[in-house]
Amino acid sequence: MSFSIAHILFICFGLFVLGASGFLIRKNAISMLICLELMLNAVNISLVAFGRMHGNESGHALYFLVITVAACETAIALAIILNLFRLRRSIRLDDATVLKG
Amino acid sequence: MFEVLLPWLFLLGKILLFFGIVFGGVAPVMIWVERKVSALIQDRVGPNRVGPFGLLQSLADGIKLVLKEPLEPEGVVKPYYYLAPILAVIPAALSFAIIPFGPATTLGGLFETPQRLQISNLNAGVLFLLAVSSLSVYGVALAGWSSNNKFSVMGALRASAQMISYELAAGLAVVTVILLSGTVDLVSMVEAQSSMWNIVPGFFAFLVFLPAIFAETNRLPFDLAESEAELVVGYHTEYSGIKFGLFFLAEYAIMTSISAVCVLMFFGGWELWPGFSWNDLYAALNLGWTTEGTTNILGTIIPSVWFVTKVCAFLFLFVWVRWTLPRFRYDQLMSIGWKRLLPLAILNITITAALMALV
Amino acid sequence: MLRIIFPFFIDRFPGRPLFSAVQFSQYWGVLILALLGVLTGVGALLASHMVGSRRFYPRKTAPYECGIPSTGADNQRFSVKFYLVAVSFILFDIETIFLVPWAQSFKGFVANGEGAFIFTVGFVFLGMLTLGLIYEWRKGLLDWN
Amino acid sequence: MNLQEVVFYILGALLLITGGLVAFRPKPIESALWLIVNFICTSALYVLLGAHFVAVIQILVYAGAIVVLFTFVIMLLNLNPQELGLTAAVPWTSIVLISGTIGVIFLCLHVATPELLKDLPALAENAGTWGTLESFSKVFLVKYVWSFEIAGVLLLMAVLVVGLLAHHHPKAVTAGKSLEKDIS
Repeated sequence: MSFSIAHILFICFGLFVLGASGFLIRKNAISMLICLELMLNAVNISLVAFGRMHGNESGHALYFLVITVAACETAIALAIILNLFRLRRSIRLDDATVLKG
Repeated sequence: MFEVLLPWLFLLGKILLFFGIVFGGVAPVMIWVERKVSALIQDRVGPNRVGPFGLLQSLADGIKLVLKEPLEPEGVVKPYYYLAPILAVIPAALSFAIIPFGPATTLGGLFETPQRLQISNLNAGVLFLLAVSSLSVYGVALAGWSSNNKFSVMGALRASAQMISYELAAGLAVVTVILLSGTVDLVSMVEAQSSMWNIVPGFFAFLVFLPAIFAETNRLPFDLAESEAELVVGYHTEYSGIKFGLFFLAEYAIMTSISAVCVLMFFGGWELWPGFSWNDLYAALNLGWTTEGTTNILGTIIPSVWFVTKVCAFLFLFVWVRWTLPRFRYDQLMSIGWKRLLPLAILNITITAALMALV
Repeated sequence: MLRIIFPFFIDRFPGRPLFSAVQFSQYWGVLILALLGVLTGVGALLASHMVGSRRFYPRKTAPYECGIPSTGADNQRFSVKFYLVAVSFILFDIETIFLVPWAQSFKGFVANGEGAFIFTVGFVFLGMLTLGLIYEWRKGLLDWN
Repeated sequence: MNLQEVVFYILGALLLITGGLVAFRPKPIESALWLIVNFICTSALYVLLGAHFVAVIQILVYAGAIVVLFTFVIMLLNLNPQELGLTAAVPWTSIVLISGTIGVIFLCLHVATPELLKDLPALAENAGTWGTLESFSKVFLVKYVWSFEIAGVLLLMAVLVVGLLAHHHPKAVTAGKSLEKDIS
């Protein structure tokens, strides 16, 4: 093996920043969620890589928790987006500025 | 030099064998068998013009599909329209990666240690097949979505909803088999079945798995996605010529690999009979062979042929069911998946685990 | 030279069984199969584009609806039921994946005399899965009428 | 430079390129498809790290389930371009964010201890079980058994919330006119 944890963390940083910037500049809610998945994925890579560095399985356990959270978050967020679409006929978050069902 | 290249040649040989047999052999022959059997069941003659018994019919069909004009209906979303059939073929090709088609062999003493007749021995084993088959949803979904035809979109949504629903039941059935054999590796599963095939302790898992694989391959009685009467032909209405042929090929290839996995998980793979292995038979006949094929390579080939025979029996079951059972209604289909198979699978896992923990 | 191109194979050869333990070399098969799949798809499409005749006219390329002129708008929106199926699939799929390590290690725990522990762990988890299913059933999320 | 390094750098580049495409392609369906490619590259990176089990789970859960849900919703809503809400003409925020972070990373690498730049420990020949299902399940079901159960609770909660949200507006179950009714 001839790459270090720093190499992998660099990729993770890159992916996380791409996801974060996509999340900030996007206007429609589905794209924002997709960018969120990208950020979670970046964190996952770093978890598994740290597990590899220390040679234990804790990274995998955390990875499993993260995918659970990611799935639940996606399911609920998309349900909210569908409800938003029914109310406003749009999924632009700019149109959802009023907190009123 | 030869020693270095040997593993590569072995790997390429296995891949070409599998890919050639399935894409170039099984799929065309299956199409012929399908038409002949349907003719038999419906008291017709079936294809009989091209070649003896119409055997070359599939070849003629294939040439015809390539020669057809590459029609591009108006208003399709172009890159995705062409991407969809390719996305359907890739999972079909990948699904062979983990399927062992015979006992570990030294190829007549060519290798020092027995090598698996499996393209890739992955740690995740049968989970890889589940992962790959879950990817085949994209081919279907994109085909319908990019087609600019409301029946296609409807068919694609139905097909993908059906595939993912039944994938769940199939996954839980696989968990039961993992529970029974304590491994996800298909070769170890076969070895664990030497005394008793999994079909006995895992009978209910098989009952869940069988409808699930029929539904996952979009075959009758679960072919709601292509029901001609209501949806024209569903997600590939706008696909003609070889683009349609690719979907067809992928369907048959997935059917083959899933039948193979079913044989490996429930029917002992290449094992001769529960409690009576090939090595026992060779010893009884005093041949001096082993399944490792060190003395005679036939010792490996015969079990492999036996495995292929079992798979063929399964493929025949697919065809038989298709031409015998009527189609379900869509609401029936979904309620079978979610309200019958899923609870049965969960109950089955609980009871199996309880029995294993107690006994 | 060969040592540079095929390092995965060479450092395992000979002496040790080549394809017994989990190794990186196993993934070459997956890669080659994927490439073959892509080649089949792209090759078939290209061949058909080169060989096939092309005489298109508007009637031929119109969306097909049993031969009658197409009716209604194309960009329909569909029942939310499909979304609910996909959501339920995700949640139960992850439960299935959590069950895989449990099922794989079950025999080992039973052999260690910890059968009751591992069964309880799985039973509680499966119980929650069943509760979710019962809730969806009672709410009518699984009905298609 | 050996093959592993070459594969690592190619994968890293692919990950960042596809990540960029996910973040900046205007249409959600394109983002979703590039996200699949990104996840497949991630899975390959896990293989390179030796995490064989996680590599397959990545495909099974992310590419095979979560992105399917995204594609479903995109197909269900079938949005026209006005509804999409495209990105701003010049994404100043992201340019500042990306360049700033890259600067910080290089600063960190500059001051980092050589500890960080050490090669990852090789997976020993006899103890080379790290990342396999067998070694993972042993640890997971003993040391992390509570996280196993908590994940179950989490999923149950998600089912409940989705059920509540789905029935929030009983009258407007279908978005737009449903084709299902016309057919059946």
